[in-house]
Amino acid sequence: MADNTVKTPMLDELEKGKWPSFVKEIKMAAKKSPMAQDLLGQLEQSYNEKIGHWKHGGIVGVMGYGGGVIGRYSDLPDKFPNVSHFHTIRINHPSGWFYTSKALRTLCDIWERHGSGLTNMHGSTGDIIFLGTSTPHLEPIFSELTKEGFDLGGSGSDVRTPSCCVGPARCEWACYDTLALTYDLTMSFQDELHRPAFPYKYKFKMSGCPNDCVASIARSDMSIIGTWRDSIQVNKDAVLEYASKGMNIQKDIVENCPAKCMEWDGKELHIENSYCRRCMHCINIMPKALRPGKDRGATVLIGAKAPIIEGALLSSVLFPFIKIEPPYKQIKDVVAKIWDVWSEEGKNRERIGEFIQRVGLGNFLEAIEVEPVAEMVAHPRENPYVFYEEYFEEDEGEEEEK
Amino acid sequence: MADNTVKTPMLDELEKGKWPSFVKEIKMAAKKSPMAQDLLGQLEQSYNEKIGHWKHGGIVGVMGYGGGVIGRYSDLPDKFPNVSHFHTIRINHPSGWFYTSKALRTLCDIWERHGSGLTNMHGSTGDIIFLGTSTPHLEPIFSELTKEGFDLGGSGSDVRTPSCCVGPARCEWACYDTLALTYDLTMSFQDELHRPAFPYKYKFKMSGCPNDCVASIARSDMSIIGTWRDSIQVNKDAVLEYASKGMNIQKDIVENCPAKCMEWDGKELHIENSYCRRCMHCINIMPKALRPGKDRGATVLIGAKAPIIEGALLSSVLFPFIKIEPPYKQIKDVVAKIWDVWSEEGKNRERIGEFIQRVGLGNFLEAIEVEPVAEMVAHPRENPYVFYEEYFEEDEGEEEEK
Amino acid sequence: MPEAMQERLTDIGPPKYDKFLPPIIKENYGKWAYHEVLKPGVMVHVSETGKKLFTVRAGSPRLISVEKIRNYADLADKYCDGYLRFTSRNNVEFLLTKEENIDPLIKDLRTIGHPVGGMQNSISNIVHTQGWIHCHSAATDASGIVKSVMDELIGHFENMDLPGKLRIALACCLNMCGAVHCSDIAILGVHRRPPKIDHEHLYKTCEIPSVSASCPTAAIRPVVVNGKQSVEVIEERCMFCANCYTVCPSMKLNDPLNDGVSIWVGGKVSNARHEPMFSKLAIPFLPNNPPRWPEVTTAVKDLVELWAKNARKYERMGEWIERIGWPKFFRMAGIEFRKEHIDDFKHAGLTFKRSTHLTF
Amino acid sequence: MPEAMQERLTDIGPPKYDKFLPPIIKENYGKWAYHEVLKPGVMVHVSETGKKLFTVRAGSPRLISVEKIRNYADLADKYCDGYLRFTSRNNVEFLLTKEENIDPLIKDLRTIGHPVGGMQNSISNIVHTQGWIHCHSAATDASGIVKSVMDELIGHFENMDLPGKLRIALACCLNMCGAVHCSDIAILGVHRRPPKIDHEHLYKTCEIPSVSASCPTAAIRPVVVNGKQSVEVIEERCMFCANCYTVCPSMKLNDPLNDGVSIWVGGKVSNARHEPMFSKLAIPFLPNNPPRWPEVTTAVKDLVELWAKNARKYERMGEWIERIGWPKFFRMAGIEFRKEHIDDFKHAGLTFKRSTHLTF
Ligand code: SRM
Ligand code: SRM
Ligand code: SRM
Ligand code: SRM
Ligand code: SF4
Ligand code: SF4
Ligand code: SF4
Ligand code: SF4
Ligand code: SF4
Ligand code: SF4
Ligand code: SF4
Ligand code: SF4
Repeated sequence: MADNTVKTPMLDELEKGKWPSFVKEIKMAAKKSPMAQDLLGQLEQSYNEKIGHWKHGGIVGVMGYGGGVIGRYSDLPDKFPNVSHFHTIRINHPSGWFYTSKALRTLCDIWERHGSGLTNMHGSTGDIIFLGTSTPHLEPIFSELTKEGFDLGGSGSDVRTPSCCVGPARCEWACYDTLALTYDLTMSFQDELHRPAFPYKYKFKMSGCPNDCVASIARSDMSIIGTWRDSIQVNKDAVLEYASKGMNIQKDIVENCPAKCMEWDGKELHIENSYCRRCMHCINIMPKALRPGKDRGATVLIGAKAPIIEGALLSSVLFPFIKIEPPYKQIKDVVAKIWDVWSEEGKNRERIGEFIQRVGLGNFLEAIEVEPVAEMVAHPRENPYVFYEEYFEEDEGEEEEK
Repeated sequence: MADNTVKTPMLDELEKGKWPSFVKEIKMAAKKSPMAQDLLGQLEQSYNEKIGHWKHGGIVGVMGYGGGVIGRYSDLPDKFPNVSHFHTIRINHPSGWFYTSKALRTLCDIWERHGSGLTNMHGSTGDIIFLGTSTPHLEPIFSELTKEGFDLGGSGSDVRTPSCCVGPARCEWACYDTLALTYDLTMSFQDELHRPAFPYKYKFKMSGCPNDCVASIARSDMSIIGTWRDSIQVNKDAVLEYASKGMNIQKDIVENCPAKCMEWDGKELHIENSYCRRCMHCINIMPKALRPGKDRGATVLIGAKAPIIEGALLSSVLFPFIKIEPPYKQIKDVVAKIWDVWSEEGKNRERIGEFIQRVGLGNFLEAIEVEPVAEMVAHPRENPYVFYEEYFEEDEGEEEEK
Repeated sequence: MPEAMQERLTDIGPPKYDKFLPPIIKENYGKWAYHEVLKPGVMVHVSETGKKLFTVRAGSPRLISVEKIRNYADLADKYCDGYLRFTSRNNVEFLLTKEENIDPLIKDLRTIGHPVGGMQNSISNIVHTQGWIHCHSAATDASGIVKSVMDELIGHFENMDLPGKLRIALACCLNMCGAVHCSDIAILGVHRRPPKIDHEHLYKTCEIPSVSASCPTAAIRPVVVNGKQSVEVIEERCMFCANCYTVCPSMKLNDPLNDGVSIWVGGKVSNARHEPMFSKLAIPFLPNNPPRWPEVTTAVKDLVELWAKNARKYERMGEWIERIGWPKFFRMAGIEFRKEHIDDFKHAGLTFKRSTHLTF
Repeated sequence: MPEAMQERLTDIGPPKYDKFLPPIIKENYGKWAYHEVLKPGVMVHVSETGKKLFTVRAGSPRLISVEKIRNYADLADKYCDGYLRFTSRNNVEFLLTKEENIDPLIKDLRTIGHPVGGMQNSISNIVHTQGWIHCHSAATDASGIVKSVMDELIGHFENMDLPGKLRIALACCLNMCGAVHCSDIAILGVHRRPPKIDHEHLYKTCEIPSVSASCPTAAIRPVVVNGKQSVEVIEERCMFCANCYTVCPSMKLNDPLNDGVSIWVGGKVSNARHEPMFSKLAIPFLPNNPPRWPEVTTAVKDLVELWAKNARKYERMGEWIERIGWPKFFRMAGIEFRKEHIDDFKHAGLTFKRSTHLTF
């Protein structure tokens, strides 16, 4: 069935238009790969029938690893035998998604030998995705990859491939070294990454400043977002330069400050830093004039996830500010405690964010031995249903509290 | 026990200080009333022991009424026999809490004859509270009150005494006649007010404008808050006058506008009324210059309550804007439907706000036959758990929807 | 009795309000053009017709004797042709048409111990409830605390020296009859021990299923004690709301040793500028210390002064805290943040800090 | 095999990033002073040392062939000493030290069909997922919609003519792998019919207790069908989340007739100005209409243009809507507000409008 002349009138439509076409990519791959060819055929059928043609994933993988491969089988194997197996491989990308042309070509060569020649650069979690191969190729791919210095990413109930923004490599606002931390955590947690043993997945994402260019607060169980504790660095002349070039400092900057902590008298920009929320807006708009302070570190947040099952969550503050320096002890210590508690008491398929909601943040903090601080909440409780834990005993008199 | 020389050293402390003293009031009453005298004694004991001495209320009342009296018994009847019964009577106040000296004296005379001589002017719901009498006096009080044109207020699972802000009687901002509506609803629902037949209490509160001077949005099952649909009325000269007298229109008014819909160029105040949220701030600050528009009516909101049991609720929008004119058909129609549905399907002790939360606002609206509008929500849903009710059937083809 | 029933008036409702409106109000009803606050506790409403109505507002303890009401009536006769009203915060307002009567009235009010004020940017009366005066549920007294706090704050009642209005309310138990949940400062009576169950009487006085159902945290289960139907409370699930006690007298929570007061801040009701807000927990527990509750009065006073000093013009307590953030509020107020402050009820997750908007 | 295992490398982790950093980055790592966007898709980062790094960003369909990757590699060799990177939104970035290489690179990129842009106040690439290309769960395709929408919006990718950034994301089912829940505009594949249960196979492939437990609304109960253990779904409790299908292949929700797409707006991730926000439901359902999903592309385009026209400078979609209010947004967008828009999940009550802040 899978011949090179299969008609794909629907998909051909998607070769038109100015945005680069994934159909062209598949067709490009299909020149060499029968898998890509059959993918095209099956996809055309999906477009006609308005339904996917993949079966519920099966468990496949490489020896000794519990994740990194997503098994996939066509439900039309007779019609499209070359995609009867069409597994994807998740390959841990280098932090910051930097490559040399050489490294890319190496990856391409391996994948051309063993798979469809189609990739995602990259998957939503951050991995290099090799899109479509069959079970017998898994081990060879793996050994060729490792020989070239690459390893698999996560899948299943494990640590997922940590990822980070470009950070100090190319950004003036990075408040800590996102790439170094990402690499360090990835290496430290190789076992947890490759051998699922948690109640569910656990994702790390590192952003160098509150702009959060890897969307860590929306999609990682632990979000580490750079910030500073001291005052915004101001270059007064540069402020005046922006003003003289036509920027309306009052309207563009001052009136957009969520903390309402700035004043502009036409000459000087005054920032009441003790009220500044580190939102980045003023810095974003005047990069030449303003910079984050010098006492830099990060806010560590916990618990983001997509909606399934208890509703989507954003990460929330765990440590308002910590210094981020190797060997990253504070982070690793708390991670160890969190995993202990969650592995012990978490339900199957319960993300850490849901777990915290179920047991209560206060109880969770006690379990991981972190002191509650006001920064952890948007506001204190509104309901009066307080589980008071201190009280007086009749015979003790009023002096001692429990 | 109840003799006039009982010592109340604790309470005596509270006769000191500049704020008017309730202890003085009780002592004033105690000159004539042994009940007030014993109340003093029992209260002193409470102050010493840090605990109240009232028993859980019993059911007492007047014939044919299910509410209006709160039964109360001392748990120290031997020590304080005159408060062994100490029931309160809730008397429906005149809308707006207006009185003549004559009316007040009439009430005082009745109460002196039959009770402690102590009152609350007024209770939190709005009633005149006669504080402390015994069961045999209930019928006489009732018949004397009704003879003078007064009737009981609500208690138990009934309509509670509706109350309202001073409104058009003395306020320039009243967008509808709060007193008239309050009186009309009170009269229309006499049966529901006096004979508890609901799952739980149902409170109405009427405020003439969004300043909400009866806190209706926080404490009534149905909150009717005046507003306007057209543009704020501006007296340009008066604006200039405020400015010339030193008001900083930019800072005080414009920058406090939550809709950010005002502009001030030093001469004229421009309001983009289609964005105005009717918050009242600018009007509040410049009462001589700005007034609510002319097309006036009210927003009707539903469901406020105190925390017990599912957590406190604020009322939320049911009708964004309706005209409020006798015979108030739209309000009464919807109230009738609401009571039907709630009486049928509400659980015991479930306020309407909790009921709506349980069955879902969308379903509730269907049941009371009100169309959903965007004004009812602060924002649309964030979770994707949509109960789609329309879909295609296999055999129908795609033309017909369910 | 049938005869009695027949002549008995019922369902007549309250007197119609217009019977009690002074002529100036009847004539200018709905025609008021603007108002001005002339001095603390005194304002004038000017009608489109040019007519002026003066209002003098006096503080009241709310719990008043018929004597006092007669005093009010006398003053109304003397200065206001017999017309007066009460406010939604239980103050008394005298309605004058003669400006020259204002000062004599104020003088007479002072003589009988009633301060004039509570208008505009001031602290008005404390909305409150019954406490040990009349309620079986009370975890604290109402009138005593109110008196003590107002004695401290009366300067802010008699002056208009604050950034905006500040509304204080008190409720003596979680039923929150004062609807304190949307107050700038709320004083709330709290229990801290689970119900003490009277197994001897429970089966006679209470319906077991409705008792179990009453508990928001499902802490109550049926059990048999000494052969009698009763209930037990899973203590670590109980958060002392006393809803079980409301439906069942045999589950008393009142406890002299552990009852007390919590302080909540930042609520508001009006739609002015910011939408209405609930109050949030500031101080989880202060002891009942009659007759003057010094810990409570100090705490409230400190909060008022902190806000007064730091808020911008027009900023209500909650608006101010929203601008500076809760962590900063806790630091400035010197209040320790504790586990109790963290919500753990149904919507707790939504109160977690889901951003990096932090101050240091 | 033991031998094979022995030489087998495992747990080596990814290559260390610094192996792939160009010299200019190694030298100026952490020393960048500021950046400037020179023109659409081109920016320069200036180091404290004075060194300049130019970045050219090109749009990518993400699903790319090894051919295309080799094209990129060739261009990197030609203009960037072989260095390039990908972005968190799957664009490709070429890292240049020679300013004169910028325009030739852009020209070559255009030749192979890759537009340059996506920076600053523009629309960048659409974060998306697998769809019918690879996933069993997909309620719609991903790549096809993304291509169709970007064809419409490419003008806003290639120009910086918008009030602020606009981030679009697509996920093909409620699992939301694209983490679309915080996007300015989110396109989300949805089912509208309950699972069709394969009673023949369920007992072999699925654990009944975990299937029952998987349902957020407790719509699933165990039942015996034709003598086989299976489950049934209480249809009116099902909101089509497909979580049961994730744990059990015998509960398929995919349905050509009723699957389609919903549109969500107003989310954001950054902390700039406003705290991060979830996206909210704008359009409950649009049909799957391959190959170009005209209803979806039109809807997205209209939303973009509405925002572009009406938002103030720097206002992200959600900030704009928050200022004008949702009712006004619905009116302006001409979208009918329906029951589906009203939240009815766990925290629904908190989404009700609890104030009178309304526009008319
Ligand atoms: C490949 C990828 C989408 C993509 O095209 O980029 C993907 C694909 C799948 N995801 Fe995902 N997820 C991918 C990133 C995400 C993200 C985004 C992220 O990691 O930043 C999320 C949202 C964030 C989060 O974790 O909450 C995400 C939330 C889910 C969920 C939601 C349940 C949950 O709360 O975890 C599921 C369902 C599940 O786990 O059972 C899921 C499940 C799946 C499965 C395994 C389908 C399933 O039900 O078993 C998909 C396999 C598709 C396939 O056949 O290839 N995927 N998934 C992404 C991984 C690529 C990579 O490794 O780089
Ligand atoms: C007298 C009054 C307090 C006061 O000093 O002003 C009062 C007193 C009581 N309230 Fe209340 N409530 C009073 C206004 C309120 C308000 C405020 C309002 O109506 O504006 C609220 C909050 C708003 C609301 O309705 O949610 C209020 C919420 C409650 C609750 C909370 C449960 C609920 O959600 O309804 C209870 C408990 C109950 O109903 O079981 C309650 C129960 C009670 C009981 C009957 C005690 C009980 O558990 O049976 C109290 C009798 C005290 C006594 O011995 O006199 N009372 N109660 C107020 C009525 C006076 C009047 O008629 O004018
Ligand atoms: C008399 C009274 C209505 C009544 O029918 O009894 C009343 C009367 C007026 N209110 Fe009020 N309000 C009254 C309770 C309230 C309440 C309810 C409450 O406190 O429980 C509120 C909501 C409080 C809250 O938000 O928590 C209330 C929020 C306002 C506001 C909004 C203030 C703000 O910035 O949030 C204004 C406007 C202003 O003052 O600028 C206002 C303005 C007014 C004006 C100026 C209206 C007018 O033009 O006549 C009246 C005199 C104000 C003053 O006292 O400064 N009134 N006002 C109530 C007096 C209570 C008292 O004795 O102190
Ligand atoms: C390259 C990249 C990081 C990476 O490691 O890959 C990146 C790079 C930069 N971001 Fe970003 N952001 C990148 C994804 C993001 C994301 C994540 C996302 O879109 O999924 C966000 C959060 C988006 C959100 O809020 O939904 C993000 C929110 C920002 C913001 C905040 C914008 C705002 O007003 O909300 C800024 C500041 C600005 O642009 O003024 C910013 C600023 C920047 C700067 C100017 C930082 C710098 O000084 O170098 C970089 C160029 C910006 C530009 O494209 O206009 N970056 N940036 C990502 C490019 C993605 C792409 O291909 O388009
Ligand atoms: S998150 Fe901050 S540090 Fe990282 S790339 Fe974005 S702007 Fe730069
Ligand atoms: S970073 Fe944000 S909060 Fe801080 S001063 Fe700048 S604009 Fe204001
Ligand atoms: S609610 Fe409005 S109309 Fe009523 S008294 Fe207050 S300010 Fe006047
Ligand atoms: S009423 Fe409020 S929202 Fe409307 S213009 Fe005045 S300040 Fe702005
Ligand atoms: S708040 Fe509680 S204790 Fe106080 S009156 Fe109301 S029910 Fe009674
Ligand atoms: S006090 Fe409240 S939480 Fe405790 S048992 Fe009673 S009802 Fe339950
Ligand atoms: S969003 Fe759903 S359908 Fe799309 S890749 Fe993820 S799990 Fe598969
Ligand atoms: S689709 Fe979701 S709601 Fe429906 S039965 Fe499955 S798990 Fe339950």
